[in-house]
Amino acid sequence: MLKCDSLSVYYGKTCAVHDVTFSVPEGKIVALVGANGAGKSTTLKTISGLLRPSHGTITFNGERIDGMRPRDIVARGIIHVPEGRRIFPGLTVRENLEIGACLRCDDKTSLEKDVEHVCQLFPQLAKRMNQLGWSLSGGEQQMLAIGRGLMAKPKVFLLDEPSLGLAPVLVEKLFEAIKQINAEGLTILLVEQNAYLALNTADLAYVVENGRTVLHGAASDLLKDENVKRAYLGG
Amino acid sequence: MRAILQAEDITVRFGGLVALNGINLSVQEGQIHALIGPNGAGKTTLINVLSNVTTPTTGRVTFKGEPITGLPAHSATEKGIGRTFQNILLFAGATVLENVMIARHCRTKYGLLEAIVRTGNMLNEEETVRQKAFQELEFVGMADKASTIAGNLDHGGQRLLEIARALATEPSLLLLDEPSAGMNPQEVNSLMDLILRIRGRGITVLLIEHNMQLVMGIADVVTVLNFGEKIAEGTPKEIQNNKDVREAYLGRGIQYA
Amino acid sequence: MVRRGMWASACGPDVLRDAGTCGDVLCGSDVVHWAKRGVCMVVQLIVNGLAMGFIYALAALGVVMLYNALGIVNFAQGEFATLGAFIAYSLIAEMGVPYPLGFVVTVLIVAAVGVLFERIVYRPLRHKHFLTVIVSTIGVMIFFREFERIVWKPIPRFFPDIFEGRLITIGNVVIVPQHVFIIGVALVLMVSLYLFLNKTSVGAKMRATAQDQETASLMGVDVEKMIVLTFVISACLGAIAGVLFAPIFFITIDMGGTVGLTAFCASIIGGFGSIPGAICGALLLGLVEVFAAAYVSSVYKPAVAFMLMIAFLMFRPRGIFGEKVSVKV
Amino acid sequence: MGRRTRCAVAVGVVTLLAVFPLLGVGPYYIRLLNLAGIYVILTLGLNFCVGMAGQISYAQASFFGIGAYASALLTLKAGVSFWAALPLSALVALVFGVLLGLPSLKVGRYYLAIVTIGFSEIVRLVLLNWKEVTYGAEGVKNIPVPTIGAFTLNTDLRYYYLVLTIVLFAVFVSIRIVHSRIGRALHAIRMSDLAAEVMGVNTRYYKILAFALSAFFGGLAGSLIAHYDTYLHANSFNFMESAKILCMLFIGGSGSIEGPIIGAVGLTLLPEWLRFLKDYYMAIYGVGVVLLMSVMPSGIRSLIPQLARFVQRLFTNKQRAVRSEH
Repeated sequence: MLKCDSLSVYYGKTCAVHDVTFSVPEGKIVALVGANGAGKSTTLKTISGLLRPSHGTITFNGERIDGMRPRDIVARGIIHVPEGRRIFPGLTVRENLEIGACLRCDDKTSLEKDVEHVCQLFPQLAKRMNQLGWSLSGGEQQMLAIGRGLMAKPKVFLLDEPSLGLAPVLVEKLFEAIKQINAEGLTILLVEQNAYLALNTADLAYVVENGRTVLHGAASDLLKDENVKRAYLGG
Repeated sequence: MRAILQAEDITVRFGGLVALNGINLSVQEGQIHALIGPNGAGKTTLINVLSNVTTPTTGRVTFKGEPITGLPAHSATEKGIGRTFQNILLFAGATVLENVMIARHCRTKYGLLEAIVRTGNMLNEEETVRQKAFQELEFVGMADKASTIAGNLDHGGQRLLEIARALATEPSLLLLDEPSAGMNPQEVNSLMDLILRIRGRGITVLLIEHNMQLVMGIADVVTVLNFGEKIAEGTPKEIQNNKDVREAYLGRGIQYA
Repeated sequence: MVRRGMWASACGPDVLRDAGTCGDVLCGSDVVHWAKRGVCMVVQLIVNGLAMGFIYALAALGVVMLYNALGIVNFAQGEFATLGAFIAYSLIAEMGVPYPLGFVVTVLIVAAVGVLFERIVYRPLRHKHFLTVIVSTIGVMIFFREFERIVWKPIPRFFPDIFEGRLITIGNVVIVPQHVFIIGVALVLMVSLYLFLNKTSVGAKMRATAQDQETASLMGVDVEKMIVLTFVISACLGAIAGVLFAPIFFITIDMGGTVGLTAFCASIIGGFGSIPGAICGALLLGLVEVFAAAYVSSVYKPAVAFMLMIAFLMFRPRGIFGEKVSVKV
Repeated sequence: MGRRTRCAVAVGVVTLLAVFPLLGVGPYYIRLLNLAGIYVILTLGLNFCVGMAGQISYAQASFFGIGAYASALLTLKAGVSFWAALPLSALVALVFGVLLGLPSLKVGRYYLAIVTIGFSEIVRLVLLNWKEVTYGAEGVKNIPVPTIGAFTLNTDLRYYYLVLTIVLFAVFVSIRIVHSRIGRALHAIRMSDLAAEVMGVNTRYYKILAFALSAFFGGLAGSLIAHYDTYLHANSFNFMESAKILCMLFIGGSGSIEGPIIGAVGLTLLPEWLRFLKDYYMAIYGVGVVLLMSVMPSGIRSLIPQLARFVQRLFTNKQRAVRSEH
């Protein structure tokens, strides 16, 4: 469904992503695993159009999308939930959700239905609809960020470090929700530093080192891989 | 062995957020001490407190038996605490050599008038600055890049330059904030070697790291932070087998059906 | 070459002060108790001060919106006010266009200038060092001033009073209708701006863009368009402030500079980046200026705003409403 | 360039500057050169604060004014000779520089810009209204012209050598400071305040020092203008004057030595060459500043390396040609 082919991205003169190739099949959760600074987030930013690749192609359902404006990529149903949540601190929870749906020209009732849906997924948010974004706790902010992404009715979800700075309990809840969203038919590309968590959630995984994909396979196989264990699982 | 740095009951609050909650930390002289924990656990905040970039809400830090809490950051550097930054903070527009020369500032003394008149003392000091700066560049293996503009170095090079720059301040304690971020496995290997050589010079090292291979490979003591609290401390072996640590950080505890 | 003080002409004919003390003439002929006269003067001064305050508030809103959205301070902001005043003068006083129409056309023209400003000045400087941005906006300021000097000549113009010199008398209190008009228009504008930003989807998108451009673009918001819109609103607010201000003082090339810088001071006093803060700061400054001019000395009036601002920066750097700024390493 | 060549170039330039006005240049142009020299001192001063330490200041014209008034009043009212008033007025300005430097520790960037604008406005108003001391709006008249024994510096040409001496002093001091630990510290603060502090630079001290140096140079320039024009008015030292000096600095190229000199000399002489533009000059100037900042943010100075390479190529080609002849 979504394919990256020998992608390279430069920040000024430094190369952040170097020949990354992977594909995300429909309906699956695919994880990109690797250390901090390995180029995972850069890859996501390139897919969502924030950065331009200097080499390589990105195709979505057979259409080349590299170099498009973020708007046009969002319009095609690829939604990036950025690292660090990045909710709008001065907007209320409801406004945050509505911004997520800003490219859909839907009427109020269908919007309202989607807000309901997000509330079902994350009941904590329902109570906080009229609070400002910054007043939420870290976990709630992450839920809001995901909910905001869902409002756009995405086909592919790019999740960047959803567990960042969250308590283990919350992380567990969050990943259950992610699995549920996936079960409802949403394709997910997950970037996660906690390799153990990522491999336990994903169907397929790619290991990224220094801006290259060095290893890939079924997540369950990688979990058993000795090299992966040593480098990323601290075992 | 004695503690070179002692932090007692450090609490840092930003508005309503508690970044650090009553942390006690003691760094022994001549050791490599690693600080690990998930992102957002407060590791960088702790480093900021130790280098006097952030003033803690409560608590005190003593360095070589002398209280340093509340001093400006430059006097911590003068007293011998050097550091690097997680989000590389080089003087990007200056050359590699100039970057290291700036760090010699607190080890030189001549004043404005001496600079204008160019006294012998000033010229001597300048000569030493240049020599020492070159020495540090050689130490980290970057002498050949002395005249490169720092901003044009690759990621690994910038990290090394930060270390060289910190070393040029002649620290007795070096704080490294994620030195291996963005390095490839080979670079990480030579970084490990470099850190060992730094300790060999008699400099105590406190480092934040995510790369477990590095931490488990060279650290003498590991402290684990989670949510602004210290959840474990011990040798790398002990830490690896600690159940809390696995749950909070290494991630074994979270199971899915 | 005669170098003129930037604010020299603005503090010269102190019409405001005359309006403030006109109570002496109007109430004085009656046998009014001294204290009563004092009260009536205070009321008049309050109205004057609020009128000035609301003009500063409009300009300050423009400053704050631009700062929130783009993190830049436009030192040429006040020039939108001067430009607005001059254009309105030409349209209304010289060409005889009816006041309401002239007002609207003026604002539209200045809005167009705002769009040009965004395209020509702001875009190329987007990621440059803040010092470069500051110097560039000085360039813009010089250009505007010289442009006005060429078109309108350096002669102070007196904008016709739309109320034809009538005064409102309530008991012993005499109020200049223009002041009431200013307060009314400013209030209506502020309320509509509030509603626009908080109750419409475009407003929400604008606020989202101001808070986080990158994420807004990830949500499919047309960030470029929102930035242009911010410039347009900011320019319009400046222009409106200028047109409202024009009948109180002479229109001069230096006029906008005063309004613009006072607006900056107001937003700092209010807490930089806070919209309610900017409004409160501006009203406070308007009142303090008028009272200081009446009771202390009018000579230092142009410095009152700065002195108050410096006092705030020293003793309460967060301003009235500002949040604590923390440095991230 | 080796030490020798540098010395040779310096001696050459100084000789050229000293001899140049004797080659039949009209007094009007010498007056322009004198003004250019005074602006070079002002711009080099501002360079410490803005160019090197990165602290924005709209107050250079105020220091200019403070120096001018101090010098004029010292000679007129206290009977001090010009030669003592010159350094004294620079010191008076320096004290005000330190005063203005203090808030720069608390606020940065745009806030600092506004604080400095406020400072300069307050200074202007005080100079304009403190009648007992400053003669108020009338301005200071009949400021004595400097004399050396019986020799009076009463012509543009004679004053030229005084200005030249102070300019050379300013350039010399600037160069020496740039190439020292002080210059490095200031530069580090501009690049990253925090990194500089952590590398052991006392950023508070150096920020104040930067303001003090700026003010000192401003004071020197002020003293020179006071005894040259022999008349002062507070309104000359206004916001637009500061803006003009700031533009000179950035158009030439801030942070270097050659940049401020190019900017100050260029922008003083340019209006003379562009006289045909008449009233449009300043408007075009404004547009020019905007364009230059977006096209060449590091100023005209950034053309020098290209120019140097070009000259070098010409030179080497010639040498080669000479060699091949042999």
